[in-house]
Amino acid sequence: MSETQAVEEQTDSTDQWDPKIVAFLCNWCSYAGADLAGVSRIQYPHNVRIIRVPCSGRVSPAFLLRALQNGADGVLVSGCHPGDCHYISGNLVARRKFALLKELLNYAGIEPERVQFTWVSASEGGRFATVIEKVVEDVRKLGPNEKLVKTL
Amino acid sequence: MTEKTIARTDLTTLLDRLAEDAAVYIPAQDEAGEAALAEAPLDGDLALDYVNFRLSPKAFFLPQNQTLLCFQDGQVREPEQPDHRKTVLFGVRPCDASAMLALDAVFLEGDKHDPYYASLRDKTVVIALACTHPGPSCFCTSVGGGPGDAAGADVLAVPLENDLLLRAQSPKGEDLLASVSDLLADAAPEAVTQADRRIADAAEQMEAVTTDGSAQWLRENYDADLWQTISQACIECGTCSYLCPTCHCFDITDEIRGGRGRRVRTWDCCAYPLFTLHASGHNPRPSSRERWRQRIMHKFRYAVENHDRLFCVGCGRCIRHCPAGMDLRNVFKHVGA
Amino acid sequence: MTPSEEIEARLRETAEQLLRDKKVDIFLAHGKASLPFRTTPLFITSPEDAERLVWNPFCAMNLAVYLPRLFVRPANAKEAENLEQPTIGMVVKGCEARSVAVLIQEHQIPRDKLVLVGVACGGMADRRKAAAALDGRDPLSVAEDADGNLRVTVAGDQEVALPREDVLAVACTECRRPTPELVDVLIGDGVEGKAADLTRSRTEQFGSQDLDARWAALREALGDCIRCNACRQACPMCYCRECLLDQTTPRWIGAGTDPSDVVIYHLVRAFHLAGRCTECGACTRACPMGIDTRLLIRKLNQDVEDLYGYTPGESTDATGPLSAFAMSDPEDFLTEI
Amino acid sequence: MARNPYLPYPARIEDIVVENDERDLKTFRLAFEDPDDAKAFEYMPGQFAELSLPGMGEAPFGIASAPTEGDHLLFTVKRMGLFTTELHGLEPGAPLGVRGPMGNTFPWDRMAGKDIVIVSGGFAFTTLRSAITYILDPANRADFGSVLVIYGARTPGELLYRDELAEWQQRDDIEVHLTVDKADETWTQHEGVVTFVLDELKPSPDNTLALVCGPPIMIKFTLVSLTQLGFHEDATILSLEMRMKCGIGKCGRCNIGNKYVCTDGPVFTREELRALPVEY
Repeated sequence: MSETQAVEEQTDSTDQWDPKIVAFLCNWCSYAGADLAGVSRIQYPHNVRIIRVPCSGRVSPAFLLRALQNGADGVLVSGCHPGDCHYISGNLVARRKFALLKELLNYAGIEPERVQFTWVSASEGGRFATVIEKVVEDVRKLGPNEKLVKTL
Repeated sequence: MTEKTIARTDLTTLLDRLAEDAAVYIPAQDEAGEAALAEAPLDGDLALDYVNFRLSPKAFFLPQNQTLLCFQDGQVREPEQPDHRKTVLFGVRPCDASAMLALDAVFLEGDKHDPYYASLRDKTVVIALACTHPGPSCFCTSVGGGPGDAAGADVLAVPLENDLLLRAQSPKGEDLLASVSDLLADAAPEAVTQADRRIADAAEQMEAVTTDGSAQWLRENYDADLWQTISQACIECGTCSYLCPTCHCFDITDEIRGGRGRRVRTWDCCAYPLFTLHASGHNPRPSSRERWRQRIMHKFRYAVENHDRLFCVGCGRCIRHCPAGMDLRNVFKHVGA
Repeated sequence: MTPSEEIEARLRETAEQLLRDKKVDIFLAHGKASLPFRTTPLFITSPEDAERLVWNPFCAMNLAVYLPRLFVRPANAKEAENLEQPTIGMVVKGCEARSVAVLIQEHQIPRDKLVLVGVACGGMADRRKAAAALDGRDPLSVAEDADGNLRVTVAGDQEVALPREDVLAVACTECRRPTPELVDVLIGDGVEGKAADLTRSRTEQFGSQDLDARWAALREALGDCIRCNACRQACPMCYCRECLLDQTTPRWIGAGTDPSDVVIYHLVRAFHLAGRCTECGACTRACPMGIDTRLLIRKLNQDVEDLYGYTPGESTDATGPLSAFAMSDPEDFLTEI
Repeated sequence: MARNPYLPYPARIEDIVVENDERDLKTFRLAFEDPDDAKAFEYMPGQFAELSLPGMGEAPFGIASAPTEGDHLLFTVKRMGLFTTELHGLEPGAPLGVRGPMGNTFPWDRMAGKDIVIVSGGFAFTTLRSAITYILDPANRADFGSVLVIYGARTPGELLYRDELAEWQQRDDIEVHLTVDKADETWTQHEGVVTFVLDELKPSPDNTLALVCGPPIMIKFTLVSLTQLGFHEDATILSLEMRMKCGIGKCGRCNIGNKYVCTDGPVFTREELRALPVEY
């Protein structure tokens, strides 16, 4: 089953809306952090769909917009903490991109809480769980993404 | 052929009457002061002195997004027609009305009749409005048309001093005039004379370039240097094609999410480098020169060879809106030169 | 002589000399178009043709858009070494010089093959604003007075005076640096730029609406978009061989005018111009639908300036703001827990 | 009411055969869901059809089966882009749409009573398999003279329809020459490009039509050889590949001069192509 199908399945049960979050996690830190949360049996909301990317610097704004257009209610990008990037500075270049994107979407009238960015290291399983809880809670407060989603 | 007149002051009554059982689109001004077809009713008097609408009316027959098929969990079905209600377009300029015949040639002729085009065309009645004040980029008289030559329209309206002359041009047009006959008077011979004179005056105002023999000239000059020099300014946007009333090239793409989706036909344009690009990377029309030539060849040669008509009606939108100030009439200055 | 006539004479002289001395192979400039409020690009290759060059308040097009395609793009480093590139002379306004600078900075064109003839620009007139100011009368010809204001002749030999400031293109009303900096020759005295306040006030005004009102305003602003790609194609910074928005494997956005696709088209286009847009307004001029195509880009460029202290087009060897970073870059946008 | 030309016939994949060692060429055998559709789908060798996958779009493929083989259709597809990758991922039993048949056919009227020379390379052999199968059908064989086939591929493992080729080589009513650019230790047949074989065999142009399908470079050199052998341009038959969308002569993509490859082609004589712009 493709990711979009997985996302869509939840859209269909609209009577009990549950936020769908797509998380782009860098391979070296945040994905490992998510893994650690798993092996440490730290509970976090099931709403998140993880897409592993080599580096937060790999994430193009088009990825996020496409996720939102395809029915995600929120998007999270997480990379290594500054200074820890496997590729030295991928996350720092990404930081500029995300700062601009976040403000651009806000300017365009998209709720800023729908698109979130953070750093989670490989050892921060607990932090990963807390971040997911926050993002899910923020998006739950906003309600379903109706602005950018494409009606098919 | 029925010829009637109606007082200009009664025009809104007529349109209101038509709106009882049809979606009626009438000339309106958008914020930028450009004319557009908008759904009636509008308040106040109808302005009839626009040069032409910013967009051609082709979108009424060839919508920019046309769902061809619907997908649902592996099932494929034809889309339901959203609205069977009759549509009346009032104020279409004669050039644009003629352009419909070009589209008819592509979408209705032959064995591959296009059902989507056909149903929209069928339910639409077009009332053309003759031009009395052509704009500086109008050149219908150069391509076999004229300010009162609205072949393709069901009714031709000609603005007179105080009235409009209404001339039925098709059975649909006859029916329409019959349905509002109580609002109309039989056209007096003077009205017809006045209408003809106004149309002739308008034709006089247009500077003509000759496109006679252009198909033959284009056959002989396929490899001329002219194409290189003339296409240099083209930035390969789709403005000319998208605004053109006869351009009809399209793309078909699928959109799907979770088993639900559609196959959509959208406008496309031969100026785009990707239009003909093969999956192998080979492009049969690799540069602006070939692509720009294709557009001219299609309109002025291939269309003549295949459909015995020019696929250019002289509306001038491509000239008026070209971001690079290009003018396709310049090609024809070379014909016979 | 009016200011423009003076500049025109000097431009012709310069172009002729450059071509005669074989200092350039092509001189890129503006030429006469078929409509009064338009010009069209000229690619002059012989000194005799320099007299076809014009300079007037409608030389608005950003000619830098043609540069990447006038140079051969080498397939690899080895090919680059032995490449015979043409030398290109070109008229540049302030905005064009900045566009050229970005193209050089991004390794799209070679500086040593360019001869840039700068013109201190008094701001270009917007053809649509000028047309709207004529109340439906067609312009027959246009001239300029000693103060740079327009004198338009309309039917009946009437003359209409249009103050330059009233018909300036939007981008020109915001232009902070009308005098080109990256030039080999500068014609005319420096012109003072507009204060940044106006652009700021435009973004602040839009940004001061509440969230849903901003979304509604954006949708409204883009509501007429027909996805013709004119904004992208007119932009000198959009030189990608295959735009992300055209890619089909995978296809990022739909090909039609679904509202979601339209908004995403403009968001992505804007984002790719963040810190690269030289604010020439080519996109807005090119748009056949009169959309404020810089609505989002204005904001992005301001943010780049505020956050990273970078203004596009000021240097040919700076690192672009989105290819660079500082450890101290603000990160207050991050989700904190 | 005419059938909506954009609506594909529902079909199902009956069987899939991997054709080559690289495993990027597969032959799909399709059966129509509705027998009436199979009847309606009347075709002749040389034509093509659009295969359709909901959500993935459509792509045109030459029909590799012959109408003499019954109601099923064969398509041999190379894995190239999104659509073909998706298609290659399907299993027998998977549903699929078929729209067509489209385009013209090989000139069967003109081919009757003539000797036939077929020159082909790579995976462009598909519609020629259709043509050969049609000619070899007992009901048709007598309508044609001799049949000479020269077919080449990069390696022995890249030849399509290897079982059938072997079978044809056993027959005495068709002469099949196979050649590969790079032989392996088991290969006992020709080595080198198809034009070498063609130049060696020197088929007579008298009362003969040549059918040529292959990659552009092969076509280029084959045409040189055919000209030297004395084949008239009108007796040289080619099939064009173009980017297509609608397949019904409207969308404009495959437009070359006043022709649309999808309806006026894909089969053209060399003489007909000469009259068209070289925009293919």
